[in-house]
Amino acid sequence: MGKEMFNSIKLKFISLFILILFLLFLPYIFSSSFALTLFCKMGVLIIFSVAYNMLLGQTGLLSFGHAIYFGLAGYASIHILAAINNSYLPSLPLVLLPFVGAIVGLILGVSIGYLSTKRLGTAFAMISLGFCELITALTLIFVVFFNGEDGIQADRVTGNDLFGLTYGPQSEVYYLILFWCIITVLIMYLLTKTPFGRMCNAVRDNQQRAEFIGYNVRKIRWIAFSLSATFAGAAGSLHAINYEHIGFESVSLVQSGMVLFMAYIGGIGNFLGPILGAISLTYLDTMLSDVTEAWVLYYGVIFVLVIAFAPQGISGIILMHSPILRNNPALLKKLITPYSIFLVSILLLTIGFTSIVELIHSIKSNHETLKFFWLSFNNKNILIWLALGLIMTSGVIASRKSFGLVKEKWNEVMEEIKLSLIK
Amino acid sequence: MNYHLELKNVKKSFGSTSIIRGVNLNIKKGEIHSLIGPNGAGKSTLYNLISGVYKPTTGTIKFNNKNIENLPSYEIYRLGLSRSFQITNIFPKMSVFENIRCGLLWSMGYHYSTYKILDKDKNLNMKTNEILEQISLSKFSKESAGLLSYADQRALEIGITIAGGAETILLDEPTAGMSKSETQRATKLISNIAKNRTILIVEHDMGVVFDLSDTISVLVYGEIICSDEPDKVKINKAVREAYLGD
Amino acid sequence: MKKIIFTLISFGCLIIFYACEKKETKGPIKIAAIEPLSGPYAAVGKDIIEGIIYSADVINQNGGVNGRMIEIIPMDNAMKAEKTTELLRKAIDDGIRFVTQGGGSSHALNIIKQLEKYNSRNPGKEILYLNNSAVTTSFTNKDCTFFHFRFDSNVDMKVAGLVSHMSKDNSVKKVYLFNQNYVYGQTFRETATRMINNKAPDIKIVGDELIQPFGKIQDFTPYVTKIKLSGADSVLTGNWGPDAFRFVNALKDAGVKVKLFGIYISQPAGMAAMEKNLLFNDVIVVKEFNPTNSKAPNWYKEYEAGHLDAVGYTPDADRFRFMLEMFKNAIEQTNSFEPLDIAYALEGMEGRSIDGGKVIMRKDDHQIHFDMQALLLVDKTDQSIIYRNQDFDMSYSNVGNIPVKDITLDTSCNMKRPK
Amino acid sequence: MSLEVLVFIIFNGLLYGMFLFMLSSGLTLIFGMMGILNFAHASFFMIGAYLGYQISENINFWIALIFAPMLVGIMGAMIEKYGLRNIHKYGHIAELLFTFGLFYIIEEMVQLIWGKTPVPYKVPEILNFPLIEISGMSYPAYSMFRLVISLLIFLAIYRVLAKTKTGLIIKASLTNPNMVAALGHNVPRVFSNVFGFGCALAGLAGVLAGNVIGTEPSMALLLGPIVFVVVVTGGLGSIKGALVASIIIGLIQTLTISMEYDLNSLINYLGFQIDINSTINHFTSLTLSQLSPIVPYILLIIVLIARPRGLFGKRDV
Repeated sequence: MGKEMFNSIKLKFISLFILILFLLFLPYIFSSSFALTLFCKMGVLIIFSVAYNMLLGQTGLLSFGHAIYFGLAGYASIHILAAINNSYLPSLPLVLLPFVGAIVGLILGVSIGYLSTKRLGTAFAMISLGFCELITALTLIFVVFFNGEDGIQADRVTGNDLFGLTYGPQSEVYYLILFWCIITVLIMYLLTKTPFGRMCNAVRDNQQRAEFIGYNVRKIRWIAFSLSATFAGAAGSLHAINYEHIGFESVSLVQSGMVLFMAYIGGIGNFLGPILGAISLTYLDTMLSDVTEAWVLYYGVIFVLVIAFAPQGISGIILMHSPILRNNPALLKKLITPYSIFLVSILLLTIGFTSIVELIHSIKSNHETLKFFWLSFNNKNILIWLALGLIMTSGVIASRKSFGLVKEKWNEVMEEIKLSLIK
Repeated sequence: MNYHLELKNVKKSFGSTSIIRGVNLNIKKGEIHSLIGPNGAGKSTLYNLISGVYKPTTGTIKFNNKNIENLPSYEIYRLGLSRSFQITNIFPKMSVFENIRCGLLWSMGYHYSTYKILDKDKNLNMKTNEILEQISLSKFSKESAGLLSYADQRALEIGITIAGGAETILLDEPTAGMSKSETQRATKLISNIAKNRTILIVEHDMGVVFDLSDTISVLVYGEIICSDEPDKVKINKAVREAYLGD
Repeated sequence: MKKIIFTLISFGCLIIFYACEKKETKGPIKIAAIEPLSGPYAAVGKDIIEGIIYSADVINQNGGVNGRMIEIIPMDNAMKAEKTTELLRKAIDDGIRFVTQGGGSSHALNIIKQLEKYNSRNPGKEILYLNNSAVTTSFTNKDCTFFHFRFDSNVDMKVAGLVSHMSKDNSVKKVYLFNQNYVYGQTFRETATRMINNKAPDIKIVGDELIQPFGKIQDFTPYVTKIKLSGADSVLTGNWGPDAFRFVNALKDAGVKVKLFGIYISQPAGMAAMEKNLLFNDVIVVKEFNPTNSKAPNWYKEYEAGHLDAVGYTPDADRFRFMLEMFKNAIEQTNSFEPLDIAYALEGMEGRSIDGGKVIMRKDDHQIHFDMQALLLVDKTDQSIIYRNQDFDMSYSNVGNIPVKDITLDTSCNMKRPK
Repeated sequence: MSLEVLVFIIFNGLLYGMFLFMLSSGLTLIFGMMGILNFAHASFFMIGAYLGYQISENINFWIALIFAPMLVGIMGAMIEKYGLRNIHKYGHIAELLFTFGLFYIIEEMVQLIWGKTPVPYKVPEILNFPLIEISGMSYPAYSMFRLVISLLIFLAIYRVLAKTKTGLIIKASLTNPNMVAALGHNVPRVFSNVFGFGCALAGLAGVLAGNVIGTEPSMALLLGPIVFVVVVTGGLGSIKGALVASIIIGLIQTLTISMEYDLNSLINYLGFQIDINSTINHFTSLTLSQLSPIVPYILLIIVLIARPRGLFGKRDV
């Protein structure tokens, strides 16, 4: 037992080490500034979504207003940067700026949390929605602080920073964000191991019981809310540094919805879930909008499908397989065939659906032909519509059937594992 | 004489319906005290009043000579009064081990700490295992609590209730819905934990009640009609009337 | 276990990234057009992009620029400032040297500031920004940079044009200012207040309203009531989008007669929501040209017919045409494709206008200047306004020519020129 | 404040309030009974407006008034049956995210079919004339028509809830949702019907309002949050609450719009002077009228903190 545990810890450390090493060399593999911007964005959103999940996944509070702490901390940071630019303030090492953001987040979290954690469940969610709309409206009204729709610009190159970094090149910002990302995620991970972290879970699971083991559940919620806002604030600060700009959309409901999606799609039941969610959604968001104009539609469809068929999120699906791996990895082979059939039918469905959407789009934009992947279609040709319709219908049927197949095989495998466990 | 737990003329009404109509109840230190009565007599409401879920409309509740009727539940718990529930009330998504450990946290002085790592505290983990041993759930310690069988969940709930070392325990129908053998196991567990503790228990299974109790109180329509030793309760006229209708 | 899986997935993502990296290509002159193509502002972005692409096509059909074609690369920023930054960086990565943008001032400012840093850090690899519609005045004043050229008149110039026209209109005595409560609307309001006080002291400002912007207000009746009660005979407004068309409709529904002076009231994208309600009140807008000018030169008529054929509407803005024409001329003059040379050539360059005058790119601040037209919406006369194949049976009638001197304003621009 | 202004405030406030009521009455039922925070509610409103446009373009407005809401209702019921019902077991957050995703899909679908710009949806000619005139301001017959329809909707729902079996089940599920299921009612079907009916109400609001506020793809996005304010303030499932809350919000907002008071005037009244060029003037010179957009959200927060069951709700949100 002891040795096994030691091995698993060692394995964890080794993989973590490899991961960090890999992340450190990432800018050398992908040196284009766009790729780096994307990595930076992912880093920021990883912090944000893990912080958000402290609330949603760990404590069971659904917030629609988490962008407030993210965005307002961003505003505070950019104001400080701008003040340094204009020499109103003495130069501050940029690496410390997220502290400022965190403090802003903490102050806001403590004060707004005081009011909103009086309630829980839907009422809590609605209060956060109210605050979010309120602050968004105020960003446009209080021009002197928020500068309305234009937002605020600043220059992150403030002069001499620690270690001779200037933060002019994007790669230096990448390391700054990486540093903060590792630190904050680690802290948040360790937080789940503390009495407070455990009690968060307890409050999520059963707040009455939590109260009868001596805890003031509101206080737990309040602390969780404040801490979550603190980390969101740090993320907001990094966001401001990354873009050297902050605008009202970063406090809006859209941003709050985005982080909710990230956490949920990644899987709120697992600490790693939000990280996966942030990475995959950021990637999807950036790439899809490059490929097609109808990307919002695909985005929406993907969400709805994930929620309908994989509500435990990406990490949930992966973790579902851990009992198999632990007990009898050979059983995984049984799943390969149904999985590949399912994937092929999903692919079929995707091709059918996307090409039809793109065809409709091409009609709307007064173009006659449509380049789709490497083919080009004429949207006046009825045969093409028919063919695509057929592809899509067959995709729908095939995926329904193969989903059933997957389920069936899955249950078989699980039965076997249960049997082996009893033995 | 000073009682351990003392209810004086406690009344509770919801809107115009009064559920508890003036209860006087005295519980001595170290006894097992059963509270019985027909359905709708107000037993659960009385529990909720004692444990701070509801505030009484009038009357006082004293615990170790301290008025507790206006304290929130968690304060009452911290004074050393812990309870279980009629409907299983555990942390279903957490492991059995975590369930018990959470119950221990406050009494071990952890409170709202955000910097102490729990896994490192050997003493805490040892104590948790002890309690698991006591409620004989050690073998499930890594399982998710929601996946346990009903009887095991009830045992777990008692485990959580006693984990914090409370000297007074309120148990709400600990054997409800259990098979014979399960009931036996639960009874054993209860008498096991009753050492050095004061226990107030609500129960429908008369076998269990008369087996365990030192004192029995009968609650009918929001009033205690009798509070005495088991043998005397058996022959009490008012009780017979209330239960058998004669 | 979790960590290994995590690492695997990140690797998978990275492989996809790598596959998506693009190589620089030679061939056409690429201009990145960063506009909103999805979300609530998609209509605005689409109009701009289609207009620019058509103008580029016309140039390409006539042989291109020094033998090279112009390729417009649309990029969708979904009206998110951070996305604009990302796309700009992407465009730079792809080796694109020219950027055009116009929808949304915050995005324009982002581009200006980003390029200011990039261009100073990367001499020889400069990027030129052709601003097609972002109108915040500061871009050609305190925020001006050498690599930014604005082909639209700024807010101050537009307001100056409107005030100049109002001062000649004897029926305007009491004016009500009605604007959106964000930077653009507030600038509009401040400039209007100042200019009315200075240039048209006879006109009294009887009301001043800032409303919540971007279509959040569904019911404009309370505002119309306020205007009615104030006794105003005209309204000066910078509103656009739903904030403009709901206002026009509410005025019509309430039967309140005022003269409406504005910039974007008659944007074709919102016309379908108003149609003939636009004619209930006199609606006067200022533009760089008259889109329904029946006396336009033949080359423009051809251009217009081609536009209608290609995208299904008559051009509402002439600036995309003269922007690319001037860009083409600058390349031909210098015989260079380097943004630096082109920028120098663009300074002071003249372009052709369809109403007879000229458009001039002022050297001091890179702000375009032209004679402005005050246009009144009327029933169809000759050419009508067509948008997305829908004929509105309405035309603009020129009610006043605002000479360029009336809208020429001082600039605080102190430009640093490279070399 | 003159009497004239007061009359206008009441009139405009009522008109706007009834518009809000029409928009949110459907969600009151859905949210109240099923607990679904339907973010796509305003999207159904938008579909209603577009269908109203399409049908009145091809046939006429009156047919649209009847059939467009029905179509929207059927659509809603289908979505409930094939989508939401399967997700119900994963909890409210999943349901809510589903409707969030739905919101995106509907917005894009609408853009695909009808384009990104507003469609020319017109008020029917027969009602397009000024009906009432109060000191220079006229109110067109169409807005009176909308007022009457929304009142009728209120009365109809009120009666349905009070008199019919469905109403009884709905009301019962408001206070005790699990019990109704235990009593053996086909709760899923009732849910589908309620959801469909709620969507149909949103669709009807869309048909009636689309030609006034303009029918365009972003209308749903802009109306989303305000609907929640009405539903929560009024109380879960209380149609009366929704009506009262709508009118209150309408009145307060109209009232604040007509108030040109700012902090500066108060400070001046107290005998102080604020420098108009100072930073603080940016805050003190804000008029109440400019702050009117935040009024509903302040109301929302106050209600939820002070009285989470809303004005007429029977249980907490």
